[in-house]
Amino acid sequence: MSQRRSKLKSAAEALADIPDGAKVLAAGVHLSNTPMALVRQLVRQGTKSLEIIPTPATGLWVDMLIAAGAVSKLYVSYVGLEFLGLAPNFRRAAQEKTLQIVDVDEPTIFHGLRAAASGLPFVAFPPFHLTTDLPRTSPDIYKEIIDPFTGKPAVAIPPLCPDVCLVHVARADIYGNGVSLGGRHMEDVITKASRRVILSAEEIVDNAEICRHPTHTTIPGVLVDSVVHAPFGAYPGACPGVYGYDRPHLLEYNELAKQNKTREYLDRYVHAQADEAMMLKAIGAQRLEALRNYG
Amino acid sequence: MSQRRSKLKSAAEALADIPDGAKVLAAGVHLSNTPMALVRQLVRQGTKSLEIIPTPATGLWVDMLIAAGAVSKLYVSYVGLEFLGLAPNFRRAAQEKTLQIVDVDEPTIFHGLRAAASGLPFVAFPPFHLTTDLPRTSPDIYKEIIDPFTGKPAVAIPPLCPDVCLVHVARADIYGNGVSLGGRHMEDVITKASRRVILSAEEIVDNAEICRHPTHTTIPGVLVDSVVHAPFGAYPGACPGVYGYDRPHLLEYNELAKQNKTREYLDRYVHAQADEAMMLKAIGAQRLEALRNYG
Amino acid sequence: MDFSTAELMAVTISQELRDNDFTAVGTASHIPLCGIRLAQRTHAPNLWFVYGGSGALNSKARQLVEMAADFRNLEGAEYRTPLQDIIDFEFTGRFTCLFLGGMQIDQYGSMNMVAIGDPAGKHIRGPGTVGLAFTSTIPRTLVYMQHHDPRLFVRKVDFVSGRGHDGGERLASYRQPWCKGPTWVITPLATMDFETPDRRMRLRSVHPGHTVEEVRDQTGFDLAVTGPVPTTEAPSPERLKIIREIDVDGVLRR
Amino acid sequence: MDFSTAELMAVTISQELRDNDFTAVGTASHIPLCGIRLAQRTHAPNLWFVYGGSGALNSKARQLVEMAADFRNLEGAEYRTPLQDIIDFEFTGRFTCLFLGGMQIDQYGSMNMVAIGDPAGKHIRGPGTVGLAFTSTIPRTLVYMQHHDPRLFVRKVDFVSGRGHDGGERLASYRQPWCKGPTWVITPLATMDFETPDRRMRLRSVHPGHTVEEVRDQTGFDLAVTGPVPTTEAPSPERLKIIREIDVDGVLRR
Repeated sequence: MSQRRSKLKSAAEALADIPDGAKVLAAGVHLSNTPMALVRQLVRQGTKSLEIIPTPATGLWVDMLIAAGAVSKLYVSYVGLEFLGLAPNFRRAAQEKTLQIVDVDEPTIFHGLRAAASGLPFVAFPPFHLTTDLPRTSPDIYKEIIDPFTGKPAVAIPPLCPDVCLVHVARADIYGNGVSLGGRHMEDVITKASRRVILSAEEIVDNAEICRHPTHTTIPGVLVDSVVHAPFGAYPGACPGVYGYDRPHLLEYNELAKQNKTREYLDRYVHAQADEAMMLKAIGAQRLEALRNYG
Repeated sequence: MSQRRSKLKSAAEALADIPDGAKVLAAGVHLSNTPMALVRQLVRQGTKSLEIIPTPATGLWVDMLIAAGAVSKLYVSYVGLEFLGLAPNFRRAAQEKTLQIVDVDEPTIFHGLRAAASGLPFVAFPPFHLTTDLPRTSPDIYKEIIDPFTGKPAVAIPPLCPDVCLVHVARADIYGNGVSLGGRHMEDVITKASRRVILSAEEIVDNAEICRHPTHTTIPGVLVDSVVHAPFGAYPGACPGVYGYDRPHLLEYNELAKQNKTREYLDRYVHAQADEAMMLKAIGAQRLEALRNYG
Repeated sequence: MDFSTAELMAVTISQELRDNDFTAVGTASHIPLCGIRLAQRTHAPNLWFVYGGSGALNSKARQLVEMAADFRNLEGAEYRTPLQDIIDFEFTGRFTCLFLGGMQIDQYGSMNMVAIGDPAGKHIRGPGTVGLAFTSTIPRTLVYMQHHDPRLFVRKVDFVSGRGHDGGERLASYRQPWCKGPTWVITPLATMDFETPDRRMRLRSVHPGHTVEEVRDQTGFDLAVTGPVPTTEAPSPERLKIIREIDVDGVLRR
Repeated sequence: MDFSTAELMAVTISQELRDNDFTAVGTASHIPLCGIRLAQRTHAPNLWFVYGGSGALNSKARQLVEMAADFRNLEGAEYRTPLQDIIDFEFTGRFTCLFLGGMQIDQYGSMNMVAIGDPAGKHIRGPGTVGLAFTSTIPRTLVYMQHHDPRLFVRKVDFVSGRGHDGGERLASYRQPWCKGPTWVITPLATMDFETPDRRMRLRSVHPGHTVEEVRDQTGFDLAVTGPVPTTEAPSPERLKIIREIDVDGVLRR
C-alpha cells in the first residue's frame, strides 16, 4: 500500500517553475487575504513579463510586481490601494506606457474567470457594456452578438484562464484542503479557473481536523498543486479572522511608491530577506503579534 | 421609527397566490432537503397546470404532483425515486402522454438556472450535446451557434426562470435568512433564479443567532419572500443534520404508486389532513422522533 | 445643533433611501454607509445592504473602519455575500440602488474612472471602471462625489465607464428595462437630479452655508436650475444622535 | 475464499482505477463506491472522489447507505462539493473518469436513459439523461451495468443520451479534446473494452463461473472477441478484507 502524497513545499519550491510570461492571478479582495508571501517570493526569484489577471478589486500586489519590473500585460477592473488611494506604480506605468493595459471591469473579470472555471467557450452578457467605451478600447474582449433565442443584441466575452493562481487561507492540510475564516469571496471560481493552484496558509492543520467539518472547507484539496506554510502570509494586508493590516507599513509603502522609490522598499523588505521567515524577523515579532488584536 | 417586517406565514398563506400554470421548482437533491410540507400544501389547495422545473436529480415531489393532476409540463434531467427505482406516476404520464415532457439533462438545468440567477441572456456550451439526441427532441433548448472568438461550433441554451421556488432548511429567522446543515447543493442558484422564494424551516431561530455566524447562512433573507415554520418539512425525505428518511413510508408510497393508487396515498396523508400539524399527528410523534436517531 | 458636512451628507443620503431598498457600498464610502445604517434605524427597517468586499449583508459593525473589505464588517451580519451573488444582484437589478462615483462626471451623468485625457496618448490614469457599467443595469444609480469642482464636473467625460442619459435611443435600448440610470447626485455642496426634459443635471438643493452661484461656479458645465432652489434640510437632533452612535469614533467629524 | 459477484465487481473496478484519478459516483452505486474506496486504501491513495448528491469529497462514511445523496456520507469528508463544482469538474475534464450506465447500451458504447421505443410514440420511459452527455467530456467513461442481458446490450440504442464511438468524424469533433469516450464496461458477467479497429465492444475478461458463450448469448449484438479471453482475476483475501471493512453491513453479499 502506498502513502498519500503531501503537497507541502517551501514558497521557493512551489513557485520555482512559474515561467517568465505566465498568466498569474493572486486572490483576495483589496487588502484582505492577498497571498503577499507568495508574491514577495515571485519578486525575489525575478520572474518577468507576467500577464496579470487580477481580481476585480485589488492593487498592492499588482503595484509591487509592476515596480519590480515583472509585469508586461495587465487586465484592469480596479487597481488601487483602497483607502490609501491610487496605486502609484500602476498609474506611472500606465501613463508612461511601459506595460500593456486591457481595460475591463468587475463583471468581465468575474464572468471571464467563471467561464474558465466552468469550461464554457464564452459568456453572453446583456448588451449594457455597449453603452460604455470599453468595447471601443478593448475590442478583443467585447464582441456584439445576437441572442439566438430572442434575436436581440448581446455581448460575448471570452474566458480568462490564469496559468497559475496564488491563494491565501487561514488553515490548510498537507493535501490542499483550505479554510478561509472570512468565508469565500471568489476563491472557488479562481481555483477552478486556473491551471495550477498554489495555496499558502497561516497554519497547517491535521487532515482529521479538516474532516471534522467538511462544510467549512472553502477550497478542496483536489484543485491544489502546492501548499506553502506562510504565517503572516497576507502581511501587510489582513487575514480575516486572524490579523489586521499593518497601517504604518502600508503608509510607508505608499509614500515610497509615490516618490517612485519602491525599489528601496523592495530592497529592504524583499531582496534583503532571503525568505519570508527573515522578512518577518525584520518586521519584528512584537509588531506582528500586535496585529492579532484587531477589532 | 418603523419595525422590521416578519416574513413568517402559514404554508397556506405563503402559497395562496401561486396561480395555475405557474413555473415551480422545489429544491433538494433526491430525498434530501426537499420541501415536502410545501408540496403537500400545493396538492391540498389544488393548484393546476404547473410547469415544473425540477432540480437535476429529484423525483418524489414531482411524481406526487403528477398523481395529483397538477402538472402540465415537465423538464426532465432525472426524475426517479433513487434507491426505490423509477417514479411510477411520472413513467405512466410520460407513456400515456398526459403531460408535456422536455428532455434536457443535468448541466442544462443547472446552467439554465444559473443564467436566470446571473441575468445572462443565454449560456454557451461546448458542442458536446450535439453528439446526443437531445437537440433533436428538444430543439427549443439546444441551438447550434458559432463562438465569435474562435469560429468553432458551440451550443446555446436558454435561461430557466421559475416563477416560484420552494426551499427547505434546518433553521431560519423570520426575515428569511436560512441555514442548511448539510451545506449548499444549489440553493444559492435556485433562489437567485426564481421570482419568488418560499422558505420552510425545521426551526425558527432568533435573528441574533443567525448574526453570530454570518458565514454559516446558506440563503440570505433578502432573496426570500415568505418563511414557513415546518417541522419535519422534508418528511418522508431527510433533512441533513436533523433527521433521516422514513423508509417504510417511502415503500408504501412506491407500492401504491406502482399500482396507480397514489390517490389513496394522497387522500390518507394529504387531503384528509387539513394541514401539516395534522399530517404529522397522523404519522405519529414517536415514529417521527425515531427518525432523528439517524446514522 | 452643530454638524459636519459629512454628517449632513449622510443624513441627506438616508432620506433618499426607501424602505425595502437593497443596496451596497464599496471603497471610500463612510458617508453612504452611515446614511444607509441611519435609514435602517429610522424609516427603512427593511432595507438590506452589502458592505463592499467584506461581503457583510446588513453589517452591524460597532465602528466605522477605513476599508470596506475589512472582515470586521462581518460583525452582526446576516450573510457573507460572495462576489458571485453581488454580480448577480447587479445584473438582475435585485440591487434597487447603488452608490457610484467617478473621477469625472458630465452633465448627463456619464462617469469616468479610466483616464483623464486620451488613454492612448497623454493622460492621468484612474483606477479602472470597476462597476460603473452598472449605471445601465441598476434601477437607481445614486451618485456620491467626495468633491465638487470643475475638474470633476465636466461638460463631457474623456472615457465613458458608466453611461448617463446622453446615449440616445440606440444606447437606451442596451439598458436593462428596469434601469433608470443616474437619478440623484450628492456632493459636499449640493444635491442634484436629472429632472429636465433632456435629462441634464439639475440643482435640487444647496447645502446650508453654500449658494446657488457657488455651486454653479464649481460645476464645469451649465448646471440646470428650474425655479427656486431650496436649502438642503439640516439634520434633526434625533438623526444626528443615531449617526453618532454608528460613527462612534467621529470619523465624519474629522 | 468465498466472495459474491458484487464483491468481485468492486475489486475489479478498483484495479481499473489509477492513483491520482478524480471520480464520482451517483445513485445505485454501492459496487463502484466500494471499488473506489478499496483503490484509495491500496494502490491509489491520491485518488479523490465525490459521493453523489451528498457532495462528500473523500467520504469515510462508516456504513454503506442506500442513497448517494444521504448526508451521512459527509462523515469524514474533506469538502462539501456543491453541484456547481461537480458540473464544472465534468465540463472541464477535471474528473478523470466517471461511472456511468444506462437502460440500453449499444455495441459502440452509446447509452440511453430516456426511452425504450420511440418517445414520440409507444415507449417505456426511463428516468432521463442526467449526466450521460458527459461521455463526450470525461477523459475515461467507465460503464457500470447492474445486469447483462440482450434487452440492455442492444445493437443500436433507441435514444442517444450519451454518445459512444459511432459518431464518425463530425460528432468526434464535438467531443472535448481530452475525452476518450467509454473505455471500459463491467457487468455481473464480464469486463469489456472498445479495443477493436472500429471501436466496437470487445470481451476483455469473463468472471469466474461464466463462459464466453454465455456472455455472447446475453449480448444483443455481436460482441467482439479477439484471441483467448482470460478469466477475471478473483479478489485476493487482502482486498476482500478491506472491502468488508468498507461494506461493514455486508450489502455486497446480499
